Amino acid sequence: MGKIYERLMSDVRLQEGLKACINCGTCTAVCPAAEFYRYNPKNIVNIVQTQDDEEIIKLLKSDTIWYCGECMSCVTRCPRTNAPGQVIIALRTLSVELGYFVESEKGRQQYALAKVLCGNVLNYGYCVHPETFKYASHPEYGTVGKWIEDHLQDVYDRVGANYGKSGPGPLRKIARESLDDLQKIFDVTGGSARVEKIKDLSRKKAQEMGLSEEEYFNEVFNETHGEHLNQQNQ
Amino acid sequence: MIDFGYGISPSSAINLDKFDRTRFEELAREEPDVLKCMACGSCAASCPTAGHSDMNLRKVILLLGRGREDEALRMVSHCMLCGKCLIVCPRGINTRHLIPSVTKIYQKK
Amino acid sequence: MELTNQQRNVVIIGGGPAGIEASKALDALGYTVFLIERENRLGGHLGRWDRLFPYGTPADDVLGQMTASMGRVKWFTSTEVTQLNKLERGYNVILSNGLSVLADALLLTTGFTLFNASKKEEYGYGIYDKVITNADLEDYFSGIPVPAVGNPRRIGFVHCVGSRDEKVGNRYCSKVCCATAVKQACEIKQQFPDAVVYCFYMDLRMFGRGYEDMYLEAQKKYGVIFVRGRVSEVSEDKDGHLFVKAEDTLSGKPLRVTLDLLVLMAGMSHNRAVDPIARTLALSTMEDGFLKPKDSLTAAQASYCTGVFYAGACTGPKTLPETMAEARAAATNIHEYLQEQ
Amino acid sequence: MKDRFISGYNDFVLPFVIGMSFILIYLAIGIIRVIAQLPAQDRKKFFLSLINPKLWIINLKDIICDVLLHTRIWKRKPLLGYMHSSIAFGWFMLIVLGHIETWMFVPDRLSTFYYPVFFRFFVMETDHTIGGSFFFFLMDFFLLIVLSGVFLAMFKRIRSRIFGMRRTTNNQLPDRIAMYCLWAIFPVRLLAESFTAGIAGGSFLTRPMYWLFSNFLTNTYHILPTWWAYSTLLGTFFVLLPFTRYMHIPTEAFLIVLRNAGIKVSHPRKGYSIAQIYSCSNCGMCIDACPMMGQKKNLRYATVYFNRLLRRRNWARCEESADKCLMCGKCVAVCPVGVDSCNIKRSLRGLKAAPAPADYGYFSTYSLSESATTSPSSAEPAAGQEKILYYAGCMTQLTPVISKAVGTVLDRAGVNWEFMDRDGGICCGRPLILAGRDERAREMIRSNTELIRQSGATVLLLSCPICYKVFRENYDLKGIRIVHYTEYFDELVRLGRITLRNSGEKLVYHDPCELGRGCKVYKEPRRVLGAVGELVEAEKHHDESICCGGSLGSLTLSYEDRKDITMHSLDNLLYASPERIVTACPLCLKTFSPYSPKKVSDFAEVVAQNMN
Amino acid sequence: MNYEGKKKIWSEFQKEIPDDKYFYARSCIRQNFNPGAEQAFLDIVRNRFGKDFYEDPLHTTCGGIAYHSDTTPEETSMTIIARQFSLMNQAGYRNFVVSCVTSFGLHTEILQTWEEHPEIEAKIHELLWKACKREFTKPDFLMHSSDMMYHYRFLISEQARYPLINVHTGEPLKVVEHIGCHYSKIFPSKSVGGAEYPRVLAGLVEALGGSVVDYPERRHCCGFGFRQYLVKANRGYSLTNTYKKFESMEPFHPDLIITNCPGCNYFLDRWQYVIAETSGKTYGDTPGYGIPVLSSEEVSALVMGYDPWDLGLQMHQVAVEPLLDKMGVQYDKSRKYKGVGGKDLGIPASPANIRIF
Repeated sequence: MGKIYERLMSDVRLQEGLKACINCGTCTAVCPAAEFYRYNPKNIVNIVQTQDDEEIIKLLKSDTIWYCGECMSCVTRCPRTNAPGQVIIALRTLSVELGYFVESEKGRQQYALAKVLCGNVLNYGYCVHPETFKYASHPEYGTVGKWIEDHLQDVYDRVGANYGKSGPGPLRKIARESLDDLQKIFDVTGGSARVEKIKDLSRKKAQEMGLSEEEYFNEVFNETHGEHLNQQNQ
Repeated sequence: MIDFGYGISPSSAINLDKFDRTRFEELAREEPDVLKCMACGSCAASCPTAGHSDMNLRKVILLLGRGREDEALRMVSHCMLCGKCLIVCPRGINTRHLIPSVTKIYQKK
Repeated sequence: MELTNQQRNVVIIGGGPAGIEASKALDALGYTVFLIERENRLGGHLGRWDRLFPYGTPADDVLGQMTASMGRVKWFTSTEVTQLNKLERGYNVILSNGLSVLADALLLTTGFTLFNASKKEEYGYGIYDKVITNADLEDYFSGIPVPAVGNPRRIGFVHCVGSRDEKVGNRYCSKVCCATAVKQACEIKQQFPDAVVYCFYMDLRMFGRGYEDMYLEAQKKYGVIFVRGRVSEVSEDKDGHLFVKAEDTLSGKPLRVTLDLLVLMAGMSHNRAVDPIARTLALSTMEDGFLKPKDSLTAAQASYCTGVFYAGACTGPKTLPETMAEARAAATNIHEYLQEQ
Repeated sequence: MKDRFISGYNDFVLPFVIGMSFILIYLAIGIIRVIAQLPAQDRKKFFLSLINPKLWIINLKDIICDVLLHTRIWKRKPLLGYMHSSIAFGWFMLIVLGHIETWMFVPDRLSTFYYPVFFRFFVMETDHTIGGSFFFFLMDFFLLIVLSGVFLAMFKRIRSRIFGMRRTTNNQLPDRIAMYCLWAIFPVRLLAESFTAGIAGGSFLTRPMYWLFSNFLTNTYHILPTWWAYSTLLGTFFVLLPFTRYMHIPTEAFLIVLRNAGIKVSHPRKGYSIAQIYSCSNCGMCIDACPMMGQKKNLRYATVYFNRLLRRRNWARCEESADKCLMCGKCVAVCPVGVDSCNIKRSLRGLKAAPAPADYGYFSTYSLSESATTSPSSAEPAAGQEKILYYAGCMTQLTPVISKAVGTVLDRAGVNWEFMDRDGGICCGRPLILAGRDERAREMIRSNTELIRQSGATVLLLSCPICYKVFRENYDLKGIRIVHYTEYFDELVRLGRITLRNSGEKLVYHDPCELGRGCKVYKEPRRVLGAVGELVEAEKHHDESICCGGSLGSLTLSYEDRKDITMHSLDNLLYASPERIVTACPLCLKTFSPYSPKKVSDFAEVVAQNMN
Repeated sequence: MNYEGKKKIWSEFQKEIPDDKYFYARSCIRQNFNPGAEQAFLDIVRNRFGKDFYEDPLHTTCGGIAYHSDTTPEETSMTIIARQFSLMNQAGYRNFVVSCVTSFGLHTEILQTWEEHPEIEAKIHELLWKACKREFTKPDFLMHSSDMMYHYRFLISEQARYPLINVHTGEPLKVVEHIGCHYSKIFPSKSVGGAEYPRVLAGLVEALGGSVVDYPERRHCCGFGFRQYLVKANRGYSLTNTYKKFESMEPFHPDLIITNCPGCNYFLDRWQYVIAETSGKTYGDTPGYGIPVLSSEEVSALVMGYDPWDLGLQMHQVAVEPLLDKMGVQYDKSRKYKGVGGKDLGIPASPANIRIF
């Protein structure tokens, strides 16, 4: 048993999520990612199960672990009460902690995600917020979405949202007191450190790739280079 | 049509409903042994191309039986016909002759 | 005071193959044997099966042979144990037919119950019309109408339903389902030669003499297609066909197939009817509910309770020959026990 | 002795003349076609051979030995040999003597080629001379020889076992007609000559016959019809010839010339192969020789029938037959004509194989094993010292006992060696060649050659005869000695680099097909094994040894059929009750081991066990 | 399809749902895209049924999306949720109801983890104290808003003005239910009806007069996949999975899709637009329109006679008008895209292949 494996096993999600896999494939059978990406949750569980550090590190540095959509459909079906989805979360956590995420194209996307999502949480108290959710980067928001964006306050007012105002209600402005609480929670629980780590390592990677921070953001957010899809060549 | 910058991808799943078994059945007529495979993997394990190419006879048989013919033929093109698989097959399948039969049946379109 | 064998009573609970075989053996040794069966006929699950693997022997023939001569065995069908008291020596067994027997030894041959396949909700047994169980298919083979069968072109067999499954509390392998599935796959191919038959398995446990040949025949003669992957989900399409999702684990790819009939190989669960007896006599059970023998290797027929013995599937999944052998072993054990008394 | 007729002609010669003309034209066209179909290179070889006096001598010798005297059959089955040579040589002598008589007594008739054949009809005996009587004696003598042969041939049809043949070819209709013609020709000739013996004279055979017949045949009306019959039989035989097995009579000589010119099979039904298949006498020697014939159902795959199918261009069945063949080479070894059927089958496989795209790009990922650093005796070789590269091959990978034993022996001998494919390697290419895919094998040959050159080795040591054959025949490794371990170990023993002790164990040596018949290595392994134990021979050995059944030569032989061959081969090996079977091929070892009642060992293993 | 079989399964997945007194936590996605649904929910439970549902303006996101995008440690979400519980305690409530399915799943998972690993809960007490000087006790009951709609389904049907019945044919509307994955797939026992045949929406639909359509890919994820949608480079994943569902439900011609998850609601709606605009294909009964996708709150409110534009159904890309017409809902077409007091806000651009009104 390797050190990396031991470290993984200290994660409660892995303890709960990985008993002993019997390779029955019920997880892969229903996995939305397995039909789309070159991905097979059963294989991942199997690699972790080998307890082979070398293989696990390869996994942590690969695109593979970033293909999962965390829908947890696999959890329902496993006859051994494993939770491949939870195993993935633990692997991703470790990949970030060990700084391996910048080694893979999909892992590097953590930069965009951390920046936007943690920014939203800490700045607005929401995971998603109209100030950062823009039609430009979300064209599927549709013509209606564009219309909403163009008449933000009016539309929200019309449907009874409390956009940007104090007091209760949808999209109310979260009080400073609450935002401070969130910041402190991030600080004491390692959330801030995690975000900083992602940003630091990403900046280094950006430099290495010869990109500015903004270019790096656009790169990881928009671009696909490697072969990720699992289409059959027929 | 709008270009959203992403699109729908076809599923990678094996869809047996869409698998026309005619050619596989032709193969099974020519090489009835192909039905005897129990996927033990002895052939793939002993194959001299193992570790050097993606040739895997167990998978070739499987993929042909699932309608993934292109993939199987790609693997088959790496075969050196050395016959090691023939020696190790516990089910006595004439694995070596399977290769030319596969190419013969699947080459003609 | 020395008692003759005939003056000693042995009560056997469960009139399946184990009970029948043990009762005959004990009868031959001269004991007075009472065989109690809850159903209205002897034979247990064997009575519901059409033909037996691996050679396709008709179950009726086997059962007929077994019950042809029951000797002096006093057997009661449609009878249950209503009360059971431990005495200083032996047990007082009161039956639903009013009979009260002072038993010097008790043999439990209570067998198993077939896993309730509707518990595997994702397979839709009891919901989707075209999903049936191995037992239903045996009914069909025996000539009992099973409308779900119809005239199928695509048939699937799902192994390990209710076995090797912690979610339903059965971690064990039911042992007989693989062979049964392969047997049934061949039989259904005989009935519908043009049908495509798939077996979805995790491991094919063809451990017995002749089983591997049966597997080979299924592949070569009948062209049964074996897919290594547990069915994950079954749903019904607009026309009532079954849409099955599994992984073809040998190629590592998700697999989809539409079927006209899906047969669930329901495994063996412990027989809940034995629970009250186990409680009364404080018999040990295992976490999955099966009775726990004193020692699975050296005292497989003995319980922790003096004078109580086990044979057959009450201690875990068994094949028919194993059950019969255990029954004969239990008879010998009981004989030894009674001679020492 | 002088002409009986001024014209020197009678109508009855017409059938003969027509038949003879037909066959001569047919042969001429056939020969031209064969030569035209030869690849340019081979054609050149052929013409060069015609101006080479040395080859002329060889050709002559071969033709006399093989075509007339059938020495090869003599060696194997004397009675059968006598049967063949009596007819062939006897007939040949009758023709020669007929010409000599004509030349001596009526030299001006030599220009009509029927005259010497019907000599006795056209001449009358004018006076008794010693010379004349001598020729009469010779003619009767050779006629008797031919007749004895014909009698044996008739008898063989009924009782082939007496000739040492368990099975004989089943004949087709033209064959049968031609055969009856052949059987009839000489008795009729005897009759015809006997009837004219009163006029033309005769010797110990014809003259008494004449007296016998003249007792009840008072007139001479029967003379002409008999000669008519004789001529007609000859004519019929010649016309039928191209469509029968007897075509081998004229073709074989041509085949010998082509073979001695160094021509090889390149197409299953063009050029050289035509000469080969028409040279097949359908004698059926190959039927008993074939290891597949243990099962009745395989009879149809016998080489003789393959040749016949090939003549008829029945491609589908030819292909089936070719794919089934083990390529053990035994039918070639026993063939009195030396038809190279294995190579014809190989070329047919190549011709009929589906064109399959091969992708061998991955060959570049193979490298030499790092054994240079792991082998204890792999220090830099001193100048002039040989450096051995051991190539185990695919099959030896499945029998590590061999490569281990080879290593032990080499280390003991203090040889500087390297293991080329310890971690696996590229196939030698022989299996592909056996499958008729020479062009695909070339890629393997190229890649392996590169690796071998890279190693700087001076000797390439092989433990697998399959590899050995291809390395010897198809690789261009100038400057590198290619040697099989049986030969090499024999050399080590003789040089005293290893010494052996004799355990007294009773050993039988199995000649692997590719090593024995394939590469003619017979004596080296026996010499070594003779030194470590008591060597006994199998019932059939050397070039008659029986294939183990595992051969890669067969493409379609089923597992069950192979097993039958293995059992048969084992029976043969256990003939002299040996304690152990020794083979020198990993495939034989792997094939025998599961079924042999006696221990089966590899040659290297036995050597390693018995080194001092 | 055997309904009795389903009923048997439902009987095994019963969930105890307290009738009243809840602390309400909002959903980030719903507030952004369908805020009207939350307002309708509160209005229905408070004003129509007279129940006590409290919303504290100080509550925040649970951080679930950030957590499932693997940007924050589990402790962070645990502590944020602990803070929400603390707010609940402060307000004197013991029952917690969340509007978001991701939240519901995360809350359930965290409560389960604390149950099995008390040391982790202890650590969170510590962390929350350190960060906010707060204490908390866990709620007695955790509900998702769709659980509440299910629980009140008969109250809703009592007040139904426009049941889920096609007014033209008198037939029940064919309704496809889509359950957010995190509602029951992780902990089937914490849901109404389990993971395979969830009862929560089916029960509501049946109570409101509709008939539930079961199609092969019913259980398949909508394809959100967190990072698979949020990062544009991955978005094909999301689209492809929704596409698969629509292809599978197509032969059933559903009139309406009902969801309990704010995210699914948004994706099933917007991806129909993308599929139409990239391939020209639309689904559903009415050519050129899509299948309206509404949340359980929106459906309930609509049935109870709420004005569709007050509800904010104009914020859906797929037009709801064909559905409203089938239900016989009275509505003012012209007011659809108007602001407060009829303020003219223009109208959204009309897509090429799918109609928006």
